[in-house]
Amino acid sequence: MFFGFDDDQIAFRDAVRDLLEKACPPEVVRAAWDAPAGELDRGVWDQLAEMGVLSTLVAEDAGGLGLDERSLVLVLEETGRAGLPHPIVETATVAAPLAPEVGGALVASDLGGPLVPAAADADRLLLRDPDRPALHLVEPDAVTLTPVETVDGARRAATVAWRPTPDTLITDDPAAVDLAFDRGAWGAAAQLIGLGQRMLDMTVAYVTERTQFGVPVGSFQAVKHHLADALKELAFARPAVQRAAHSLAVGAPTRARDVSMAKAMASDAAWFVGRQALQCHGAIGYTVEHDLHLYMKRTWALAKAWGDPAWHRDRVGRAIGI
Amino acid sequence: MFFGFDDDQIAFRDAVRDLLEKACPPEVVRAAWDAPAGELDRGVWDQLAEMGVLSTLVAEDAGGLGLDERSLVLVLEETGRAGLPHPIVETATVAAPLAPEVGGALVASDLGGPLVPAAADADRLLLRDPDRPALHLVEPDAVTLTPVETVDGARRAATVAWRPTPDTLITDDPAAVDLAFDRGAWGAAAQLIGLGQRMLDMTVAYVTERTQFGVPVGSFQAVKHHLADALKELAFARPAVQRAAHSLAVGAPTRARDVSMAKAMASDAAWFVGRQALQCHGAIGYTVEHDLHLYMKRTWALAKAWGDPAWHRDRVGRAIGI
Amino acid sequence: MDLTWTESQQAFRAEARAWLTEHLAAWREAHGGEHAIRSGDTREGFAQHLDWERDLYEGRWAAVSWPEEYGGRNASLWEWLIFEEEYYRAGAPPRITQNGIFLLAPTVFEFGTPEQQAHILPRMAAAEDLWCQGWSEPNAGSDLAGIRSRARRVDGGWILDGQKTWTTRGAFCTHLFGLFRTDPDAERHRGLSYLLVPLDTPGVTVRGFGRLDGDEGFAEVFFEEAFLADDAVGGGVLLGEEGQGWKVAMATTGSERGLTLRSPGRFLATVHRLIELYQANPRPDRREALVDAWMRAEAYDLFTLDTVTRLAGGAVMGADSSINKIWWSELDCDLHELALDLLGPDAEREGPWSKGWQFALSGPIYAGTNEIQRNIAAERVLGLPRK
Amino acid sequence: MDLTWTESQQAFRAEARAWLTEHLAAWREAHGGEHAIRSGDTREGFAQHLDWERDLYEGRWAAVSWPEEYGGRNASLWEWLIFEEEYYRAGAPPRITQNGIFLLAPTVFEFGTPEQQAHILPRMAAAEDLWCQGWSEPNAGSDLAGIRSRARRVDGGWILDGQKTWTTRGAFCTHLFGLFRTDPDAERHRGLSYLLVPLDTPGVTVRGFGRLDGDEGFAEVFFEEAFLADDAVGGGVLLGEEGQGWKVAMATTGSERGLTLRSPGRFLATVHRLIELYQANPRPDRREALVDAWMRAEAYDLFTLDTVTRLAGGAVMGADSSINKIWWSELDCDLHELALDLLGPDAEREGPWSKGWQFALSGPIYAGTNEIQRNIAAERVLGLPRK
Repeated sequence: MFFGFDDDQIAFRDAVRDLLEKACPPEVVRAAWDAPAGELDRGVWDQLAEMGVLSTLVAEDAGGLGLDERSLVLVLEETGRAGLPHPIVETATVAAPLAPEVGGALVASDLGGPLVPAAADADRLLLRDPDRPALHLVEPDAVTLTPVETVDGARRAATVAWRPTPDTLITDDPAAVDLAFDRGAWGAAAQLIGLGQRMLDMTVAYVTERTQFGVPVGSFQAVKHHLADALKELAFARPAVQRAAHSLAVGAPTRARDVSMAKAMASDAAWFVGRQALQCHGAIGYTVEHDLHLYMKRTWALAKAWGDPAWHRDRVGRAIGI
Repeated sequence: MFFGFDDDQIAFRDAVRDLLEKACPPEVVRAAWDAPAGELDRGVWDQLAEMGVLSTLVAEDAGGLGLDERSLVLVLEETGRAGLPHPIVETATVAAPLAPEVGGALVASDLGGPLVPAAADADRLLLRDPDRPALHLVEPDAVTLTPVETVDGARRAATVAWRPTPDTLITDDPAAVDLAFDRGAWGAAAQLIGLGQRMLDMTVAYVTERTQFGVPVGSFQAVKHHLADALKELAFARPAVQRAAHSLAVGAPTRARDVSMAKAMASDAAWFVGRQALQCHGAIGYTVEHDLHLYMKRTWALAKAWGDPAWHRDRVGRAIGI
Repeated sequence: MDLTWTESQQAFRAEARAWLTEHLAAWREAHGGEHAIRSGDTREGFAQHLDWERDLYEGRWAAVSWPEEYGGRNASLWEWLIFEEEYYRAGAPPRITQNGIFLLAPTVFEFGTPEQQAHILPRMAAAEDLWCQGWSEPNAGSDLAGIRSRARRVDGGWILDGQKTWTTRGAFCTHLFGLFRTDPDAERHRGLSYLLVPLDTPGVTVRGFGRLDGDEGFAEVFFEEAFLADDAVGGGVLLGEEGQGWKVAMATTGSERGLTLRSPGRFLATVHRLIELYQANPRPDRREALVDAWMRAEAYDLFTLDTVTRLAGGAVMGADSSINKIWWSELDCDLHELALDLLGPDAEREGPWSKGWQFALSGPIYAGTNEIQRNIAAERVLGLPRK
Repeated sequence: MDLTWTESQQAFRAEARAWLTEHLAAWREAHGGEHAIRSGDTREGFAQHLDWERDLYEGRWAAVSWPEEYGGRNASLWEWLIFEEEYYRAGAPPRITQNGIFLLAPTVFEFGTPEQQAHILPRMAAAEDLWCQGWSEPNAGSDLAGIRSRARRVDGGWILDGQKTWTTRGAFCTHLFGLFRTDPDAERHRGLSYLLVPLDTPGVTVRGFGRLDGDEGFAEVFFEEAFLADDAVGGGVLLGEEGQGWKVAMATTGSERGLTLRSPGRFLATVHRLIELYQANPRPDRREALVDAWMRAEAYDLFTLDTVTRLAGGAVMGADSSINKIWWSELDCDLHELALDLLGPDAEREGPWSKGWQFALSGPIYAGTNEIQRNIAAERVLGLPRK
């Protein structure tokens, strides 16, 4: 029994954190709101590819790092913390282990829901067969996109119209489709933990600095208790996400249950942290000029994508016999 | 449109409040926990009978006050506030308008649930026919009682075994049975508001007086916010109970919905106030030597009797089309 | 207790309903249909909504509770409630004139001179003058007494310096009412004055910026040696006495016409839309939450009837308004959060519910955060010790 | 990360499970069956539970993590977790020796002399000496530093005066460990000493009183010129140094053997009973709440695995224990509240769930109220300003 991480895993996380702090500050997230379709800047993405992050789950002989979800979970949390606008969950968590041939390509997918993030920016699209449990890897010129306005402009979402053909098929094994979905839901959960952490950190910094009534806002007991609760929700959701990484890595029979628990708890925790963060920021946080909204709106989007908390709770319920 | 009370109604409430403050202090509630079956002290009960409270809803020509639920709601709230151990809801709210002949007798009933309060102390029992929607008024010697240990010893609950006979029947009109139940549920709701108010008042007094860390406990923002929320829940449940009084009095088509809303909100509000009251009292409130438990346990019992909040919410849901 | 409406109240309701139905349809048609109408918190939408406000004024519905001479109907509080209920039931849009009518007007009624009332109120009702509130500053949010913007008395007027922010719809309005420090030696809530400022005054700059939902609903207002002439507003730019601005501003915050008496119609309308959303796609796991939402909106309505009964009987609104504000603002958030639950994966799409959710989130923050409201409830209603 | 148990851990689990199954059955039978066993917080039940505790000791299960010389098995934290899980899974009763083993023993391990350890620990494990905690006083609840009970140094011992209260199972225990003011001039948390007091010391009076559920689980302890001889407890009655009582008492409150590392097994067992209750009478309107309850109990287990991993790696438990305590205590309340929901009208009956509910309500109050825990989390984990 060892519920922790080894030195390599920590070093990997630290390296990605350093990279993202430099290459994915709030300005990069903000720029993703405004860039025209197909013109998402790939600066940070290319660096992540170079570091091997995108092929963490790809076998070494296929050019990947040959690691499993336990090595990726902290890294995904960091991408959430940075608000990374690129579809790393779709690419590195879902597509890479399924179709290593995608290499460092940017992959969009409708596996998490009908609103496909970064669809117009993708090199490939991993799409769910409309008629049966199967997945296809499709070229951008084979689909028609309709942009959709969503709460998080940096998600750059669109709906995708296309027709499956035999040569785009990459799997029609229902178990593989389920596994791909679970990997995605878990990846979103890991990002949600990071998003929650980012919002909590921002809020702690803000209430420590901001004074009203002659004292720091953070010295008021009500503010303290809001943030203690935010800390608590996040601290108890995080191990659920890490356990799901283990279940995915070892192919545990409880995988679906554990992923659903992770996604439900991470969604609710990050959503709750967002509420507390906004309330503790007050009017200052209630503007698009402040950075808080970048992370809060991503939270809102990811909480509902890849199965919303109610969907995942239902799946947990079936697994525990109720 | 006038959502308030007239001078007579206020004066009636004040008179009952005065009476209960003198005749039903905590010691009387406490004594009801310990008195042997059949020996519930009737001091305060007889005074309420004398004042006419028990026959508020009985027509004047039948010896009652000839008033309606709008005149009774504030009075019932006072009986909750006092923690009155006698079955006034069963007697004055349910039995009296249905069977004025009971006069000032103490009536127990199973209409609110299988655990019949004060069953061994009753002069008559108003019982639900086990086979059809009908009510019977039964003499104590025609029933067999089995005492049941419940959270609130002052409820003096028992289960009742008996056989209906034609001469005990007082109504087999399903509408009358429904109305009797609604009157009881509403009466319990009114008492719950009073219980909540009592616990809130006790807690405000305690935290104002008790000091820790050199200041009154009530000066801490966390305590303030607990009690502000308690105040709010109670303040918004109370009008729901008063509206239900109106709906009963005028025979509104929304009667069932309004009673259910009242019972659900009053149950939840009083339960919530109890939680805050206990937490703000701390260990001092966590003993049977302190009076708080008398009112808190009555709250727990009444919240579940006469339909628990989930039952009433379900009935509201059907009424609003979901 | 009598929960029925009189015949004349019923007639008033019928008149309001008929007028709203007809004129809303006409307004929408004139602007290219319901889907072409933008939010009133955008430049384009504000112009569209001005037409609606002016039509309301023509129909004498802009401020029903005001005296007829100022454009109202001298309506009772009961009629005001009825009108509001019909207004939201009809799906009519949020009022861009709201901050003038609900926040400034009660103060003008109480503290304005007859000349100020005669000049300001009809122009406000007619949506000729569009008022925004200038209270908050970068360092004076919850702690309003931290105001630093200054007004210096000079011959024939005032020189204004400083900055206001989070001014709702400030970029589209014509006038600002605000608190300025007129006694530089006084601290906290002393030495403030309540001034009325045309936004085209030289030295005043307005910069709009995006609210949470991205609409340009906020503005910063900069004052740089701006000369505010005493007669820049008819009847004079000083409301109440010099140095009494705090008292003037606070006197009506809890008043019967104040923002705290927020129309239950708004939440009842929202909950009915929510029931329709549920009926279209029932979700048993959210049924009880929806019943709860309905009950809380209904309870808010009943609480308001109780309040209006007391006000109609001569009572004044007190610290009770604190729990009222907590209730409606948290209800509004929860109603919209439930809608997002019901929408599931579609919750991510921008649309009326998502916009409404983002708007609702401001409720627990503005007009005194809910933390401050809970302090007020505990200290002033329950009597708990301040410190 | 490796979430599997080693073979020796699995063997340990199997041994514990077999022993518990057999001995629990025997104990219950010896006392007239499960329904004849009273709560350990009643006089009658306490005697029944003493038999159980002594049987646990015979089997060397009383304090598995202690060294063998004191009656333990030198078990790792992992094995302790396994044992606790099995203990609750078997439905074994709450430990009446708990306050000694979880609260006093860690302090004896850290601050006791070898003589004190040799005397106190084996007798504690064997349930020969039964320890209760004497911290709270009528005016020192949350604010423990307000302690007024005094101990005056005299030749060969101490004279004790004052009163302790809310002493769990005080009426049935043999010894008390407590904080006493030994320097009358010092204030707050200075000048306190940690003393060990046999309750049969002349001048000490114990009065039991009813907890919320009516059981005599609390006591007041009065000290009236009571002479506590230095050797009244083997190895001496002073634990740690004179005047250092606060430091001694606080040093282990967050320690790995401290109460804050509350066994997840207890909540997992409760949630499984809850699932059985639901399955017997499914209530779709409570299904999601039950899933949530299961997830929260499971998350508590995972959080504990994470903590134990860190402790096993040499870390010490810090202010994190604050959110841990909030989590389990609120979870425990919610689990029982949900059970009462599922029971509906039967919730009013006294029974295991109703008793459990009343017990759970103490969780957010004792061992530092949850309000104080939230302050600690905010100030010491997040670093928010104290004042």
